Amino acid sequence: MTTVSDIAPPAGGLSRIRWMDMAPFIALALVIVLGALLNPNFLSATNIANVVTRSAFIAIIAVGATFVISSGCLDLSVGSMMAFVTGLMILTMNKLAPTLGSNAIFVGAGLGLIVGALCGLVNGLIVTLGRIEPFIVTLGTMGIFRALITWMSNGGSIPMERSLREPYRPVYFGDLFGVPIPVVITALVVLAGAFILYRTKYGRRCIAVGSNAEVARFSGVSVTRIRTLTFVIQGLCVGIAAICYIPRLGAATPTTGQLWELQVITAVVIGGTALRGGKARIWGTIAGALILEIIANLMVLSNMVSEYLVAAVQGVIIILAMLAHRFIR
Amino acid sequence: MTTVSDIAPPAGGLSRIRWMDMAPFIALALVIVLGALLNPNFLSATNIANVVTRSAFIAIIAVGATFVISSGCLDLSVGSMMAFVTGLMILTMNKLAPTLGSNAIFVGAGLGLIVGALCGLVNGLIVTLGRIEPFIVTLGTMGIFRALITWMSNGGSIPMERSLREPYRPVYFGDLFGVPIPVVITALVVLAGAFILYRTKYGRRCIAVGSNAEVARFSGVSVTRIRTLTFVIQGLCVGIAAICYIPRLGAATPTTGQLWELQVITAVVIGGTALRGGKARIWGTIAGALILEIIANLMVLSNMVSEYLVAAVQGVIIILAMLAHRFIR
Amino acid sequence: MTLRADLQGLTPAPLSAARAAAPAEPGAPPPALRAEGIGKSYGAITVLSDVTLDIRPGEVHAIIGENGAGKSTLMKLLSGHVLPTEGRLLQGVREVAFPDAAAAERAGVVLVHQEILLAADLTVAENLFLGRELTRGVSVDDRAMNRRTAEVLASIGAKCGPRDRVGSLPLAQRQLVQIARALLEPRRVVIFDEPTAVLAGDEVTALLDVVRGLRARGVAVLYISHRLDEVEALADRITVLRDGRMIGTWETAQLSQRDMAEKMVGRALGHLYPAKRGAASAAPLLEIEEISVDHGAVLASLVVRPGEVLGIGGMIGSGRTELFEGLLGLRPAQGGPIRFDGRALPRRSVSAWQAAGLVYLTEDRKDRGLLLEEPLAANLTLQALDHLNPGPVLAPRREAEWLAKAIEEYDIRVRSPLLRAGQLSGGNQQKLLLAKVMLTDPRVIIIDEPTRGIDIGNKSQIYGFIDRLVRAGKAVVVISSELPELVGLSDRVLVMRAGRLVAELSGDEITEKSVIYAATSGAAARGGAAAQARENHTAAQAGTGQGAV
Amino acid sequence: QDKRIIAVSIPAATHGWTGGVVYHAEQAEKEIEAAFPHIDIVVKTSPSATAQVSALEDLSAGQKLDALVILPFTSEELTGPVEQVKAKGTFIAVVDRGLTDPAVQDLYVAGDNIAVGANTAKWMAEKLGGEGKVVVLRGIPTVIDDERIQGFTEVMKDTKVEILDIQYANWNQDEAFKLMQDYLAKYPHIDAVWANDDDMLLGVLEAVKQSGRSEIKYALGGNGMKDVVKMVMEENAMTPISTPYPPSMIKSAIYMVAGQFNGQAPMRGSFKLDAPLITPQNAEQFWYPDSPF
Ligand SMILES: Nc1ncnc2c1ncn2[C@@H]1O[C@H](COP(=O)(O)OP(=O)(O)OP(=O)(O)O)[C@@H](O)[C@H]1O
Ligand SMILES: Nc1ncnc2c1ncn2[C@@H]1O[C@H](COP(=O)(O)OP(=O)(O)OP(=O)(O)O)[C@@H](O)[C@H]1O
Ligand SMILES: [Mg+2]
Ligand SMILES: [Mg+2]
Repeated sequence: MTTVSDIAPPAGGLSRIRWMDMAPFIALALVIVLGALLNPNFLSATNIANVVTRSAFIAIIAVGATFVISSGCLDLSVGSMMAFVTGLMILTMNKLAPTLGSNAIFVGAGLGLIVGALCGLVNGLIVTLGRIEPFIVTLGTMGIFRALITWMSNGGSIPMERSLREPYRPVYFGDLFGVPIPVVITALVVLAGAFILYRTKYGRRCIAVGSNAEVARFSGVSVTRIRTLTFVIQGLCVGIAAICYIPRLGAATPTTGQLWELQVITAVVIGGTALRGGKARIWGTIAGALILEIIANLMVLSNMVSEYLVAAVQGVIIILAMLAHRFIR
Repeated sequence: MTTVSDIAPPAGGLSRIRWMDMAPFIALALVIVLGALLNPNFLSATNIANVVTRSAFIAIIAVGATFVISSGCLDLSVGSMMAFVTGLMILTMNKLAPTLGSNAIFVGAGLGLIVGALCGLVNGLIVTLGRIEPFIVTLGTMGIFRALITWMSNGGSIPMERSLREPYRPVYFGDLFGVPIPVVITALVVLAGAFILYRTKYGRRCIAVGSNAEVARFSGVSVTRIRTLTFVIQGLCVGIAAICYIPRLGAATPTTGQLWELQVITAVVIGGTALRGGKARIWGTIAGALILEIIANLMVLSNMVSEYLVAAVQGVIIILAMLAHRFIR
Repeated sequence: MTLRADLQGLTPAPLSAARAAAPAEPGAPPPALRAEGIGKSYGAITVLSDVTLDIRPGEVHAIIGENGAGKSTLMKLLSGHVLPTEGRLLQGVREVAFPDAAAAERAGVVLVHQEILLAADLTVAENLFLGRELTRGVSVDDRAMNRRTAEVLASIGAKCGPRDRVGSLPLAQRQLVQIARALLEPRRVVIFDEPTAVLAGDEVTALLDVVRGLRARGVAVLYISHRLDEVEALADRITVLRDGRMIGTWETAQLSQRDMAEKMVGRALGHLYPAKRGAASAAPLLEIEEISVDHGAVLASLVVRPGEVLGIGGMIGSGRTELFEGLLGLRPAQGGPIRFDGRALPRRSVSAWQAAGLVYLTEDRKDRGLLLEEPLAANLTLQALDHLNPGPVLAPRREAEWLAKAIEEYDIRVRSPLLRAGQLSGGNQQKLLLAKVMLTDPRVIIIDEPTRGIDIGNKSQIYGFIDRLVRAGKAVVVISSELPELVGLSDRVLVMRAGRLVAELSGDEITEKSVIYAATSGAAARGGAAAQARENHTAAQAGTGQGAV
Repeated sequence: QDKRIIAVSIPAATHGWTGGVVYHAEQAEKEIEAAFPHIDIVVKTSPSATAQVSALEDLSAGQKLDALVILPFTSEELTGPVEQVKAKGTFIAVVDRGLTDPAVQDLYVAGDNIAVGANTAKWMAEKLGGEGKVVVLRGIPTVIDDERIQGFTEVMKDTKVEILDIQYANWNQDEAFKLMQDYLAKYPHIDAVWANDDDMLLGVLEAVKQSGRSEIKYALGGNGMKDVVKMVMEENAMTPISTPYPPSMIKSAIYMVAGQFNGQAPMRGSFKLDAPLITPQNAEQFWYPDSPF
């Protein structure tokens, strides 16, 4: 008469939540299996190292985005900010190279972090003090940063001094005990991010603010401060990503970091963080960044589709991955 | 010992709401005044007609977006969908032109509406039945539609038959009692949109769903149906915009409608609709679309800034316009 | 003025009249918090004015008044949630201003809201310690916080755990979490705004003990409730508000429950409950055969007949809400068949039920009942849109009429019909919710906690209203955790326990005792044998039922 | 099993010209693979410089590439990565934009974007009699765009032709249409318009047509898009010339590279495509009706 099966699994809230938390990793595993099936080279050490290393940029920025999003905001300016920070860093390093030699890199890196944090601060203050939708604010600053890099490069490109290339190169191409440096940096950023988010007061309050800002406010949490800080963290992450990025391409152009904001947000959401805030899955975010990078890699490795349709296939795979979430649940 | 600041504006709930509703129109007026000050040509009949006419596309699509957003969703795919619909329409019209002559335009237009509605339906069903963040779904379909138009055009452009250009031309360049046809169409779309949103059961339910989906569900409102339909309406609006768009340049290319989604969302938000849903300001949306187009126009008409910095100034003006909202309040 | 004088003539003069300017009389301990001439206006709308009130250490001070009288507003003024537009606050002899709730909490004044205000995504412990997390070094000390949370929860008899996510808890548990939050740290003034509205049975008892414990420790307690028996049992002094003004403060001993009620409403009150109609024998309108709801009711069969009030009793968490939400298609459920008026329903959904003539009024008005951001008219007509408007088009002018009619019929106290639903007082929201579902013109009305947060005068109106419906041949199902209400209103009572219907009571069998007995011990009263047998029959397949008792 | 692999890395089809590049690359792939079964051509498009670097890594990670034909997004950013591919013994052919270290490229098929701008400017200045007012529409901030503008402005500097305005229109017909409308509103007198790409020219022409303004003598583009070549062939008064910048250069490069796997000696060195004007007289040579571009 009645479907007993439906009552049977005494699936308490707990185990259900656990499964959902696993979803991004399961999706990652699926994509990897797909990759291995499509092209045997996919699992080669070099390819895996390449993919993981280059996912570092999106992953690092996405760690910051996890903060912003879990506190109930959104930052669309990260891609342009990245270009702007990169441009400023290269200009500074080029200027200092004649006097400081390769030490200019350190100054440049420090500057990158500071400028990143400041850019984030500006975003954060406009959003919180101006009480404007973050979507609009960061869309505005996205245009602003993009215009600034275009202006700085006169519409062309800002290449790094030749003399700095060799000393700076290992930051992207080097490795530490066999682990590529960007991966090491990503790991540090994620660990720091996870610690802050899950183990500190600040992280706790971030999620509370995203879950219910009113409750947070009357609990004595300064919503303004928390949210502003998430933007600063986002800016710092952009700075760190810029530090790893420069040795790879050695130049900043007006198209640097274009559309990264969408990739970053996609990584965060695939990872299980809710766009409405109140939920942060920083490890999931990393899985999300890897999934995106692997899908792009597969598009290159496989020859199934017309080059014109690559974006379509990527779109389909992402939607399927999210649908898989639902069925896993 | 009361904080007087909180009492000072004796703005009752009512009058305060009224003022806020006026904000986009006040911002529009400010932008117009700014324009008139910067360049006397700004107020010339031709310029005003140009600006208003070409804002039609964003305005029409943004009417649909007002539905989607007020019901608590988001559609990033509109720009690509526009390109895809345009491409399909032109291909169809070209194929039919030899047999049907200029009647092919009507068939093409009908097809545009149907395909637009279907594209919207796909978005809507994936969002509602798949229960995936609309952001991700429509980012995915954005890639898909964009890839399809690129593939259909082989990366080049899909021009309309010469023979159809003349009969179709008036739909963009013609006028009705001196009012450009696209403006007439926009007015009809807005009136219809405002009617549906404010005067029908469906519109009421849309806002209820955006305001609190759970309450709507408990009140017997099918959240799935309502939200799916908003996407269909969005698709229809894209179809209508495509109909006005084709005669302008007579071609679809892979760049058609690029980044329109951001403009559309910006117009909606500037207009006073809340991104989190539950609030729809369809007339404000139109003001928002006009503001965006006027700002772009002013960037060209004034000689203030380097071409590299145009995007920056636009960003700043948009943020300032939103800040003005706050102070008006 | 004359009215007030009249009423004051009936009973002892108040200790302090609204205009009392002098601080507490000499000899009394200095007040923990004192409001002088405090008031609040929203623009042109004055919702509270000129209230002067002492709250002394070691007393329970009850605030009573009709729905919309301004009780919650007063509490929010005292606790920094809302800034006053007139008057001042004193702690001891020092004037204080609480710019926000956090400042009030730092000064030892905390409010337990009438509506649940918690971060749904966080765990119970995280909510309790939000803004004052315990740390070890830079790291949060979850172990300590969970431990402390468990203690506080245990002390107030809450059944949830510190690691449960608040969003997944039933309403009553969430309310207990709110209370736990307020009690986490030592306070000087604790304000409870209708804490027991969503509680029942043991939980109420436990809470009252907690309040007494606070008093014994010298804490000043402000306590709002529409349950006058509670007020009488608990309060030392009582302040009555009416229409945003203070009527006066009395010692509890000076007032009977009837005095309280009459001071609240400003007129004499009749009987609370209408006369019963007796068991109905007409052919059933609604027949449910064995449906089971995921994680809720295991198996339930019941019939509802026209012309009767069917009460559903049980402990909180016994699955009553789940059962009916499952019936309505609001949560996954299996089984059937379900017949309405002899016909099987094609589809289990709120709109299908509504078209057939059955509506369900939720217990959770804030998250499931009303659109707090929307105007009253939009809320009122939301559910009945199809019923009221034959075509797809709305009729704005008629909406205004419907609203005016509902305001009158249900005595919704609004200072302006243009307010948003969230700006109504709690009780008036409940009345609006009732008006909303009634607008669909249903034949069977399932009301989950019909008088949650409703004042005594309005309660009697609502009971009268239910009576009229039933006498007009409709059927009303009342799910209530308030035993007197269940007993006073129902012609027949079904009792649920651990997700199962365990007893059916009718006529004289319906007493508070028999309901409690069936709800807790399981041995069914007479008439419950069938249910009992069914329970035994299904227990084996279904495993242990969910829900705590 | 010695299939020779030629990898082709080009930008994704984000606007008309790159669309043409993709088209011609895929054409070359089809034709060559059909003719020479032992040659495998792998065409990969990338939407950004970063993605192009990734694609190079991916292409060379699991297999030995015999040759790489690349149209780099930018010179600076791609030089290092291409160098790494070369280090594995791959023959490198670079198209359009040279790498910053010319030693890396075995074969260089160079377009000359500066000449595109300069030749147009020379023609225009001459026709305008060395004086007049022109407006310019530029594309997306990239090197190609920058070089064309550079070539144009440099030539105009030495004449009395005044450049009234230069603004971005993102190589997009719509934006060019709007921008031209605005130019027309802003400047009461314009003698000539230059859009640095034919896609944009189409938008410009539509706006001019709508305005009914008659003082505009010339509206020129660049790239040799087929619609514009057609106009030149038809001796259109406003657009009597265009400047070729054929996306088919990628196809030529692929063919030149493929030759060496087919018994011919590898072709090395630099081949510079100049930018001769397309005029009604020679337009026939630039007319490819089947190309999508
Ligand atoms: N923001 C606001 N704007 C206008 N009026 C308001 C606002 N907030 C509350 N009110 C009004 O203030 C009055 C008092 O509300 P309050 O919540 O204090 O009543 P209450 O005594 O707590 O009633 P209940 O017993 O129903 O909870 C109500 O009439 C309500 O409509
Ligand atoms: N401590 C708890 N933790 C988690 N879930 C609980 C807890 N207590 C009850 N529940 C859930 O709530 C369900 C029943 O709650 P429900 O609110 O429907 O009961 P009710 O009888 O309607 O009481 P109420 O008077 O509160 O409406 C149980 O089946 C169980 O799933
Ligand atoms: Mg209240
Ligand atoms: Mg219940």
